[in-house]
Amino acid sequence: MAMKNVLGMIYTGEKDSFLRELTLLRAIAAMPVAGRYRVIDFLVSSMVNSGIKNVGVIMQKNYHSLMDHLGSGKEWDLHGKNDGLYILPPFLTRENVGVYSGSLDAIHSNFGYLRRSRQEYVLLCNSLIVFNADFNDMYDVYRRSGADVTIMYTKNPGMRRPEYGIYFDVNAEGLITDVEIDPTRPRYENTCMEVFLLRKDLLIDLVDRGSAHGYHDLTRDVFQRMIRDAGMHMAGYEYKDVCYRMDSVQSYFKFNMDVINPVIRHALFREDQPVYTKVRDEMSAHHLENARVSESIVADGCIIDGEVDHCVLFRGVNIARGARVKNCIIMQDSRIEEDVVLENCILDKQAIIKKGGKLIGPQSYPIVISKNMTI
Amino acid sequence: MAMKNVLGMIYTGEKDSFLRELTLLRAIAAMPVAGRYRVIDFLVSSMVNSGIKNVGVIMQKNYHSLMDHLGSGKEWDLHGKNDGLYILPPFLTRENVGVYSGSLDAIHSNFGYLRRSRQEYVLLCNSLIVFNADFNDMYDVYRRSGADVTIMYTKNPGMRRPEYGIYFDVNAEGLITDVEIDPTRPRYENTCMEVFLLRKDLLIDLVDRGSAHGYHDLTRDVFQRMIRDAGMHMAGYEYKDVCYRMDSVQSYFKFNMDVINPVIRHALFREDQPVYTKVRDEMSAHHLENARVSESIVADGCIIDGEVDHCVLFRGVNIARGARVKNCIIMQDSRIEEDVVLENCILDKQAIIKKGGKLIGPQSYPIVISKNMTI
Amino acid sequence: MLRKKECIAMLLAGGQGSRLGILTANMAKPAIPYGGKYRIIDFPLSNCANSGIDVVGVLTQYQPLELNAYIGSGSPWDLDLAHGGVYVLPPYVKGKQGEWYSGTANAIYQNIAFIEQFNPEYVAILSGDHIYKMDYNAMLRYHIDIGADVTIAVREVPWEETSRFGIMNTDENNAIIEFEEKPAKAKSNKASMGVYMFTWDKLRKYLQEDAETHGSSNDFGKNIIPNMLADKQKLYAFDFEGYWKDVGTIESLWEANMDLLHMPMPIDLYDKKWRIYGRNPGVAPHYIAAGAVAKSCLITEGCEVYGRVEHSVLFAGVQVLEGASVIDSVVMPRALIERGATVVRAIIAEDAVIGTGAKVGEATGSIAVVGQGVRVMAGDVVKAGEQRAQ
Amino acid sequence: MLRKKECIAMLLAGGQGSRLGILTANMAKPAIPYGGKYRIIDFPLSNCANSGIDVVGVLTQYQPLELNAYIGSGSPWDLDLAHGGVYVLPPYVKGKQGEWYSGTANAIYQNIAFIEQFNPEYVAILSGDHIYKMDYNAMLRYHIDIGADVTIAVREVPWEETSRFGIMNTDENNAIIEFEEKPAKAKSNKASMGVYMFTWDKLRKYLQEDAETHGSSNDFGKNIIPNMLADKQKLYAFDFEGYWKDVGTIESLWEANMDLLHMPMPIDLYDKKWRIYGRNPGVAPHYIAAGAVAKSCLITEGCEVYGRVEHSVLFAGVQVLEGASVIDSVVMPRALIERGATVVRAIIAEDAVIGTGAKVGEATGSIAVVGQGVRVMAGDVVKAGEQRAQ
Repeated sequence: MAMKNVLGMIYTGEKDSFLRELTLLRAIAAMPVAGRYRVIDFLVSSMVNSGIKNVGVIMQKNYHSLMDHLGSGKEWDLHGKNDGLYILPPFLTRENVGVYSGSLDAIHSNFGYLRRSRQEYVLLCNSLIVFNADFNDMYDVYRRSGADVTIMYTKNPGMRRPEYGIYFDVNAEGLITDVEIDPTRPRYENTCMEVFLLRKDLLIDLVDRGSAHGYHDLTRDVFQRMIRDAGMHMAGYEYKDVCYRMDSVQSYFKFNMDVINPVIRHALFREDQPVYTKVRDEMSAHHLENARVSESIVADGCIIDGEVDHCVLFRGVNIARGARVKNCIIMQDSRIEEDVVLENCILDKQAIIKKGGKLIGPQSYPIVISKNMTI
Repeated sequence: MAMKNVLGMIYTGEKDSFLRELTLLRAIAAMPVAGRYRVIDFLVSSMVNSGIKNVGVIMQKNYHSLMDHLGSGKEWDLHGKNDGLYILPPFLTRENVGVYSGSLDAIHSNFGYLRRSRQEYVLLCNSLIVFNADFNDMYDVYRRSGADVTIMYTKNPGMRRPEYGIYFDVNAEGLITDVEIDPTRPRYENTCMEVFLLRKDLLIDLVDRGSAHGYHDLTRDVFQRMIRDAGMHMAGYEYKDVCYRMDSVQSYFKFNMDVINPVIRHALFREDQPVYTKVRDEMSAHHLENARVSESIVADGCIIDGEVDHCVLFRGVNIARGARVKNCIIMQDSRIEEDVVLENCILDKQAIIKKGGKLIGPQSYPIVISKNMTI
Repeated sequence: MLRKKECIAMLLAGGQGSRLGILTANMAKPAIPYGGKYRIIDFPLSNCANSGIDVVGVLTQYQPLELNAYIGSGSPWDLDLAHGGVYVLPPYVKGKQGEWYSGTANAIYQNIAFIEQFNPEYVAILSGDHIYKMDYNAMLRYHIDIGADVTIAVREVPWEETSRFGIMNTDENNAIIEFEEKPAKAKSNKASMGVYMFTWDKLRKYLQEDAETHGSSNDFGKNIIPNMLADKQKLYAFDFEGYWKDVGTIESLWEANMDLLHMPMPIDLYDKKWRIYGRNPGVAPHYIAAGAVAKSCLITEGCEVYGRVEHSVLFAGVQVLEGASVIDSVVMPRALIERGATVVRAIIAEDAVIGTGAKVGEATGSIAVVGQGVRVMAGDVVKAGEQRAQ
Repeated sequence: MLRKKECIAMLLAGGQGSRLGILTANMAKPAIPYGGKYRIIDFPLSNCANSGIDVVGVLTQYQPLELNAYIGSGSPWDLDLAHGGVYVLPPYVKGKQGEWYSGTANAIYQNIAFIEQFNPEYVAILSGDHIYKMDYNAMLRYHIDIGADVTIAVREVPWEETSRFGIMNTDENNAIIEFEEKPAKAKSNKASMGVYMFTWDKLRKYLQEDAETHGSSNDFGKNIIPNMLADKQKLYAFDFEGYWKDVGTIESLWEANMDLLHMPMPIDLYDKKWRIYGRNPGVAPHYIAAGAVAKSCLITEGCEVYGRVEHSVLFAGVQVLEGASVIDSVVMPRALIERGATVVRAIIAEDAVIGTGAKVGEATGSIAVVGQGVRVMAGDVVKAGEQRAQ
């Protein structure tokens, strides 16, 4: 019940251009993953499972499907009168046409929500990392360390990106002594996960000052300066479990393919830390007489009569007799007709591949079929 | 259970400039009225009490407080997985910066929601009229009439406006034979309440065609043309009970003053058609030793030790000893200190009138004190 | 202070279901899992939700814990409402003493005060243990239009089975003129489905009279309906066509599950217009490993299949390990089929474990059953028709 | 499949409250209205919500209908959850027969399976009929830090009243060394509040032993606590300061309401940090007519005052017509005080009607009571101390 005093705040305005067509009409946070989830499910569920009762989600653009997915917050038991899930879109007034210029601006615009909430601490996160954490441990470390801010990092090499990302040096006491932003070759193996724990009043103060100096990005403009100029104490907290960054079609594809592996899947979906998502009340999947499914995960509502090898099938997918599908991600309600051959493809929702169609992509650059396309 | 097949759709983008400071940061639909309600509560409650299970609220600008008020829709039992309350803000995509250019554009942008919903009929309303209707009666009339669209109207003279509004001629069969828009002097006593009942597919078709012709306003651009050009049948449905239009400070003030009157209040707040609103869990109002309250309505959480005559006190208002308040609307959490004299004032939320202050406005043009002001 | 409701439903979920053997040892019959994702009670509750009935009283007295936890706030069926919703109604103490429900009519009689809170015009009495999709609103409209005091849903059964049912003899307007409980020689093949739509004023009157009648069984079929017939009240039959199954025995429960493997399904559970809702276990999609076989089967979230599954229904979280096979069987939530075990024509209850190389059931003969949480030891054999308890 | 919970609460709401006379004729004591907007059970439920406890079992067996409807889905207290929430737990039939709750400990014993579903480390046992604001989380932290098996909340009572309470004798570390039920000569003035925090493993063990003990009263105060003391378990007292009121009698219920008219209130119900939640009647703000008098009183939504109200508490929807006066009284929801009637030092229950010119209560003497729905005829007189039933 300790985390009751922590407010969760999720910023969903990340740059999404490397996800191509997949983020044309949705934020990264709303990307469908692992057969029945959205990226944000992991973070919101982690927060709720850790005991956080108040979660604010800052929306930026393309937030229609994200809002629709989160709904009233009921799936996460975040639908109370007090606390609960707060959807925070860029709000339009007579003067303001919306659209934040960065995370700093976004938080600044939501000072009202921050001030009104009863919690003393804030867990501030970006929305493009998939992981399933118990934040109680981080909270304990933060409380014991006496640092002003505690930042989560990972040594997972899969989280590093050339010319992109934030890297730390952490000393023996766990304090961050240097921060590098977007280095060509990261010097430190500690990759920032952009999960920050700090006092609410400190956050408000930092954002207020950052805004006043014309900065836009909290992580990039403010925290780096904090160590360098203001002499504040920032502590690192190492996250040692599985985590993935959804920042390109390739990383998105890799995550979904990896999650088929029982070891990775069991690390992400733990019985004591369930991942909640919007329920669709589908019937079970039906494997028909000619189904030959191998090394795949299959969501409810699928009807399969063809061959499926190393795929992720979302809810309500149909695979007709004679079709062969390999290394594919097939989203909700897509239909693969007779004798189709697909390899290394990502089919967005409600795509239809007509009888006899053949699409074979390279593994390093999967073919993306947009939502509602018929081919 | 018949109205289950009707979708409620509320457009909240009305012109609000005559409400001055009161709508600086809120839509008309979110205006506080009658001590503990918001304008939209009446409409949403009417829909729910009539058996409508799916309500979409199209947001335009300034919708932060409206969203906050409606929340998950729980107060109206509209928080289900299926149907429920849908908040529809102007959504931002890579291309679209939001802000609708009119009701037609707004509905057009929400075709996805309309199509996805299971209902066959739509009850489409504007949000600035306060009334408490059982729509079953209108639905029966619509079904029996065989008209393409049924439109609610009133003969209430208080709803007429010079140079503004839509007026009908209705024949003996209930069909609308002529429509006048914004006449200098309305020729017909039938004033349109902008409540439309029609088939969903017809609405989609009309909006689609209207959009394609570059129109912006459904009522003004499309329905008038329907009779004139397309030969469609529009039927009128007369609403005979109390109704108010919130389109200026004067009409807002009059409504609140009228609702003190038990006859008007009982007509609006009927035991069989309750008006739901967001619950604040306040303690009862406390009338202290020196309280002298007369001809007023008082919400919970007020603490009164002064004189109050013909006022509407919202939740959590404090009236100190020696203060005298007459013909005023005092919104949530405002504080009137000792020996203050107020007459014909509208105090927005959290206003403070310091000890000894005196504000006397004319009844025809009440003084408006903005939110959070200290005077 | 409660809003008036046109029609509310009272769901009789008190059935002990003793013909279901060890499956109902710790669980009321309506809580029995069915169809891969559901429990039996999901059907009447979803029918209510889809019909627009938003007040449902669930009458329980036998082992209600699992059912109570399952129903919870009612959110899976959108029945978690401030003005209505689902209420579990066990017997309670009035004045100085308590009284258990003595029959179906008595259960409703004891809850008259509950019903009156909503001031309904009509009350639907439903049974909590049948599998069917039905629009109670259509039945209500029929009841109102025809001016009935009670309308009873009926379906045609094969003439040779009429002796197992309550048979309604009707005139040409579908008015019920006679009711025979399990007649040796039936005059009609219209069998009652245990779904009644009553005009509440009438029902209340007959419940009160029945309660004062010494020696009454306090039962709808035995007392209330015959009394109303005798008094020449207006009783009508409402014809129902479509899938309906009483899952009252081990065999019929197994059969009802197997029915879903036919294509097309005799009861369409993919129908988006009439979804059957249930509490979602919230687990990841199911996994079929390399080398596994899964055909002609229903498999749901959380399952992991490394072995062979054919013509079977697996519930959430079932694991079938390497070399194990599951044929013509129903495997309930979280059961574990260990390496090399075989399960044939069997029902494996929740959390059961079938040990390495064990054999449950046989290709012919009666259905074998392994009870909730039971562990069948490695190499052990459970014969056809056997019910293995702890 | 339920998420593990650190601490859950079990709320004993079975009290018949017979000392409350006709007020509890049709209603369990925890459902009694209090303080203008609340019912007694709102206090422990709100305390749970504010303390972060999100699983609450409510044990009832006496007249639970009103309580059941009032609790509903639990939404007023944010307890309408998919993973937890509020559960009403009446007695039920296990195997072949049912068993009513024989005592406070037996009520918990019969619901061990309910508790185990949540796999809690700690269980708070609360009483459903006291008015107080308490942070159970602070009590839990104390319980954990001090390493107790059970922690009992105590408050200091005036020495002359110690003989009315269960008194805890403690050592310098607040360890309980002796427990005396209503001692003639108390050694301490620390009285138990009926609020216990147990380590669940310990409680389960003692509940099971108690259930096997022939002749036990199955009561926490009489059996469980003395047995734990005798076994030298670790029992600690948790000091509570602040308002606490047992509203077990007509006089104390009246007094507890009158307490709220003091400024400052002895229990701060305007406190935004520890709100007391309740089901909202959803009616318009109250109305004070021209010529009416309302002073030193609490008035809530839906009331209409045309007459005089002084030093009284009016609940939702009460009407006081012209010429009527209500002085030093408690008037429960929707009661109607007709023209010229006078109500003095009285409790008027829900939906009662005091006819034109009738007189209820007197300026001195015991509190007069008019029961739920009772109509006092025009001109009739209800004396001090009288309880007017139907």
